[in-house]
Amino acid sequence: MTRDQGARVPLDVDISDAELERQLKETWSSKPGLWGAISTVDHKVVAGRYIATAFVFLILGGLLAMAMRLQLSQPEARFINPDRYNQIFTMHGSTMMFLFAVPVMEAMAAYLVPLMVGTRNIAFPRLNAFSYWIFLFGGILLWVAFALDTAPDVGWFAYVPLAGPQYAPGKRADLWAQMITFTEVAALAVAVEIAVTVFKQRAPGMSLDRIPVLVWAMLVMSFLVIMAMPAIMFSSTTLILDRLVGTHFYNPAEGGDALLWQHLFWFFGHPEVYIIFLPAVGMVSTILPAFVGRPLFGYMLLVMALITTGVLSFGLWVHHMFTVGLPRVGESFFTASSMSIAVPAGIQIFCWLATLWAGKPVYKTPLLFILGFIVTFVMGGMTGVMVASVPFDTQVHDTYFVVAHFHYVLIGGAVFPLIAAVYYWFPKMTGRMMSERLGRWSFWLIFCGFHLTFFPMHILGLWGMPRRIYTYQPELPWTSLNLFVSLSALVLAGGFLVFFVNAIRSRRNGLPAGSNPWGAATLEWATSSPPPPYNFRRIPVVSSLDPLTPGENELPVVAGLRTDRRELLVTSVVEALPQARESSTTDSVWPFWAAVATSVMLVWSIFTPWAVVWGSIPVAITLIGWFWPKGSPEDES
Amino acid sequence: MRVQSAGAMGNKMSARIWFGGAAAGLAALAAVVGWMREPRQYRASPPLTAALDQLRLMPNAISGTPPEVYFALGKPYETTAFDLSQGKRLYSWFGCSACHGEGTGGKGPSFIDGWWLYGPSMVSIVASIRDGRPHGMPAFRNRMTTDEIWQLAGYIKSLGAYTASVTATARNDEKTGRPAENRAPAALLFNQGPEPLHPDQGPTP
Amino acid sequence: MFSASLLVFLTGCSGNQSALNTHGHSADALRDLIILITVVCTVVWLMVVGFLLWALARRREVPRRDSDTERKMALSIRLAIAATILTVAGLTIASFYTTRDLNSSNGASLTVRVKAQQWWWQFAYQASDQEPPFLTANELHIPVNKDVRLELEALDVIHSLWIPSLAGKLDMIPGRKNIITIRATRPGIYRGQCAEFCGLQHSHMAFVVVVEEGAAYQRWVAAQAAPAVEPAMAEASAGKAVFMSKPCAACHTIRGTSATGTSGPDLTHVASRRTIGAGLLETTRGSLAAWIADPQTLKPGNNMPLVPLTSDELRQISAYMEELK
Amino acid sequence: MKDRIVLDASALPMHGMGAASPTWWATCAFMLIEGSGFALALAVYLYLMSLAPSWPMEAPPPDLWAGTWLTLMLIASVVPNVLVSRWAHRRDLRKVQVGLVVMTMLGIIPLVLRAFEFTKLHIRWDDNAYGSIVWMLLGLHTTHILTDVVDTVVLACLMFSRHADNTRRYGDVQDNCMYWNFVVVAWLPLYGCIYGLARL
Repeated sequence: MTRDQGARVPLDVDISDAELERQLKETWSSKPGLWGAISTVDHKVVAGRYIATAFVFLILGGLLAMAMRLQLSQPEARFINPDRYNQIFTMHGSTMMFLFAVPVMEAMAAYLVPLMVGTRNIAFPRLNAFSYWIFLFGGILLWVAFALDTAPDVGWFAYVPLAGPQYAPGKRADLWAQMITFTEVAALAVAVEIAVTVFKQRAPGMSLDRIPVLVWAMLVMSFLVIMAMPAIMFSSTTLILDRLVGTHFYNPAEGGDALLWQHLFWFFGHPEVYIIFLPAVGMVSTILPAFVGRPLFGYMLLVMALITTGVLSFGLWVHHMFTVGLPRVGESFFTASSMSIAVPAGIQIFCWLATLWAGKPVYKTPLLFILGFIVTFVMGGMTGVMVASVPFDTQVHDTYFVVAHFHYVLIGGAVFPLIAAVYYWFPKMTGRMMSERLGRWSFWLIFCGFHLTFFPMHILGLWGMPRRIYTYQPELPWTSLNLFVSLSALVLAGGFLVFFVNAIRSRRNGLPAGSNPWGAATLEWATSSPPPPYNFRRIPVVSSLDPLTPGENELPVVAGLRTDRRELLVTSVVEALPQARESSTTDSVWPFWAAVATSVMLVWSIFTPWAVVWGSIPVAITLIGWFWPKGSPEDES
Repeated sequence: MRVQSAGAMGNKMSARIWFGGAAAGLAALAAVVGWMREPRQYRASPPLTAALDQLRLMPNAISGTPPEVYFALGKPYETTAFDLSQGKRLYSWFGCSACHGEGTGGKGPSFIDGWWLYGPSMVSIVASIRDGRPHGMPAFRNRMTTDEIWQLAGYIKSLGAYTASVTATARNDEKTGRPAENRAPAALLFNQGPEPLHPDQGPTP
Repeated sequence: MFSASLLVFLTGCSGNQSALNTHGHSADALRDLIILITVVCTVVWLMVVGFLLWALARRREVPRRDSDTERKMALSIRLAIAATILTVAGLTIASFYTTRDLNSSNGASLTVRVKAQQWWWQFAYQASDQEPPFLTANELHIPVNKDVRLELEALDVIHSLWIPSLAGKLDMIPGRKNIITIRATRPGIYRGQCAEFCGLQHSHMAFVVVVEEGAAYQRWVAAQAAPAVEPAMAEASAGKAVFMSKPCAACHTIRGTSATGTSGPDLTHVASRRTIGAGLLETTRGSLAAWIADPQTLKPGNNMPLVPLTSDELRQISAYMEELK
Repeated sequence: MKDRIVLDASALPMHGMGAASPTWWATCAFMLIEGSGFALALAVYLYLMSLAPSWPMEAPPPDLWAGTWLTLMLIASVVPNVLVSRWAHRRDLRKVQVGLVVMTMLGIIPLVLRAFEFTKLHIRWDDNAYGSIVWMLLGLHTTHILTDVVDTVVLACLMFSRHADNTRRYGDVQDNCMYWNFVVVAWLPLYGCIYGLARL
């Protein structure tokens, strides 16, 4: 490291592109080997791991679903005992919500947002690496507990008193609550990074009205995380305190209240649905234009709808509690507010339909999944309107009708777009195309399998089948439909299998993609596939909503950044005018150690409260190690 | 070119290290899983019950060796929160509190003062419940199954613990008249008690 | 229309625990609302999908992005949004009116306290002019066409009372008391089930509601309020002795005997009930014996401990139970 | 794709202060997160209070002196805190060093007072729900004081090291000052709840 700052610093002007790329590569690449892999802070590497890990959890959660379908395929079946079944459905819900859906959406954000706003790394890359490790350790914690037969068995919602100290002996519920803490920390960290990246690291000229819809969606999602996750953090902490040190937050015998838990949980839990769904809205809005050959219709309308949905989502939590016996006035208010969210959702659908109507669709796999999404999600929305009505809900609440409803919304509304997004951005992430033939197979298998599996559940619910039962009796009229559902689930699983086979095969053997295989207009397609460690040779300058115009092979860029340190551009919040040449941190193993220390503290604290005291010392040491400047050019200014 | 190949080598190496690490991690995990599994049983199998019934008591019916199968199982009735909680429920269902209160004693002796008439070993407690003791403790041999007796014994032992344990039974929501089970009540309420007949049976906090 | 006829079909084969096959004042109103909203939503969904198919099937050479198209689309979207708002408002009003309708009760003639616990139901009938109070388990009898007020309490964790054919569900929350009024419009036997996850045996926490004409109901009340019959057969008498000497009596009450335990169901007239184990098995001597012999295999994790009995004792106890009509 | 250079950034500063710095925004985001946490804890306090037949439950209201002294200390600490922030803005290293040492002291004293405060609540966390939420509120806020004190100590050490004289460090000092202001402001409604509402 040269200390003579006054001497000539290498800038990215007046050198050839090849030489510039070489210098940037030297500055931005991670070291090879295990330590290099652990210490890397490249948002693409970290987010790639995040996505892969989340999909592993999807597979695990899916296997649990298959196990449940096996048990329910016939009445009074004895494949799985009730204790294991309760663990399985709790694990399925917790894994899908906390270890798959939220992380995968945040990881997509961590991968795509920096590329789409034209910057070189996410804001706070070390926090990003830390977030991944925490997420990974939290997921391992939960699954090791499952292997040990101490997995939580109180449902992913962990209602007290069932999850409280008296009725949930052992460490099962504590493990659930602590797993929540892990995923919370991870999610909050990414949310902060995304928000700051969007606010401060957009390419010059990318004013608020030129931000891609996906980035808007991720920004709103980040705010939902920031505002909603403290609620679950508070509730999981107080639950552990109730169980471990004898507080009485949820103990009605000592002035606590069982419903308090439900209020806190759903104050988080409802925005949670939109934390998962809004990124999907962004994905659809970004992918659709590439396959209909025209820009999205109603950009402003969509952005307003996104923000409205985000705001409204905080006013709906009580619709998960319509049957607890609340005052009628409150119920009517929440009926109205729950119904009203159909309006922004409708606006989104209308904008997409209009875009499709005016465009000329090219039926590639991503578009198929988006069409499947529209058909499925609108149905989920319709059943959403149904359960938003208090009287209607008193009949279907906690039945298979609701199971059907939220799988329509979550799989139809978020997983379909996510798979479309994987097909769409796979070439960018790996440099190779996914197979179109297998893509069509996977679409039709997933689409048909999904509807055959979940549509009958509506009927089962109306026929009186409650949720979360490990078996039912032969005299009830549910047997044949359940068997049908279980068989259809095999088709659905087959579809996912084809998808994963396709992804794994195409990673090595797919056709080379080139930098912009779809002819898309957003910035991530301006760089090579996969993008180099520094993302862009020079940071692009944006002058419209669609920075890449077809046929144009020149990109307006900004020059004058140093190449000997990781430097990127900080711009103003509204107009995105350049403000400073900020450095981006170097690789570091400290985030890994900090995550290890934090994990030790959190796991230890399941067993004794003193862990918080003693365990926080290594956490503090690793954090100091993380932040203490090492004298690299990135640490100075 | 050379830089690249070194990088590729490094990648290969790191892949190998990753793979090795992952395999070692999985193996360690499997070992832990085998060792620490905490299954719940609602009804012990008959051979197991029969084996658990084979107590080897000292001639004076105080203390002794638990059957080998108990160790082979990993002492579940003392280390599994679920069994302890079952014991707690059995405690109330079988009316133990009529004589022993909330463990605080009454007509029968207290369990939480650190004093054990027949010593604090599991075998003694099991024998007391199963076969009864002089001066009013009835035999529960014909009212409870063997595994229920062990569960109950485990709970009673935890009531009189000197050291707080990570594995504790479920806490009551209602207030109780004694310290919670996971707080080492015997250490908190240690009572010297009468001079012991056999000093080795007495409490040693 | 299609969805309406489908609903009729669905109603037909849905059994006695169904929100579509209803014979209660509330459930009827709810079924009408369910049909209304489902029809409206189906129409909306068909319109969206129809439009989607039209948009896809339209022949066109190039994507349109001229200002005329954009203006037309903006106008249609405005119309669509307005239609959405109107629909949503209409459905909100419809559900508001249904709620109001549900609350119109003209004074309950009968109050029953329902206590839910892991994993069975206790129904406590209050004393009337003629009869003393009595308890029953997992079987609720009510007179037809009378408002019945159910006071809901949970003794351990949260449960939810749900008799789909008669009314929507209402949770039972420890530390709180909820009240629901039901009115059955046709005699019959309806099944209800716990609808809030309450632990291991949530699946086996059912009960039946027997709706009877006034006279039949009164006869039932009189029979239930009477103390238990003395066993007639010698085997049953022996069973009674076993019952009293074993821990059974510590948890169960049989009125008129020395058994006064309260943690298990009242067994005074156990044989008169249609099921045992909260809807688990039909009440027969065989099922009673099987249940007593090994409750933890039939309903793993339930709160009835296994009591060691010889085969003679088991026979005697089940004979006794069978006589407790 | 070829690059067409349209902007030159070489004249821009190498670190932005205040709202031009990503760290400032991240600090704001974390304050939003923790602010939501405090708001929720207060909401829970009010919720439990609304359910309780009498408040505080089975206990006299907490004694005023420790909490009030602590509140006064915290409010007083805002003055030097703002000064430190200003000195950091002017890049006055000597004054910033002194200021950080003072702020460390002003962080430790409230911690000592807080220890007394816990003993003057007249209730334990495991007595009833009132005890639980009061301990929760105080505990939550204590963690914030504690973490900020640790942060201040580390920064103070840093400002005495060779890395000190650097815009980035001054920015960190400013963000730390902003965070301390947040810790103080967040305390005021908590104080009002714990001491005021318990006396109504």
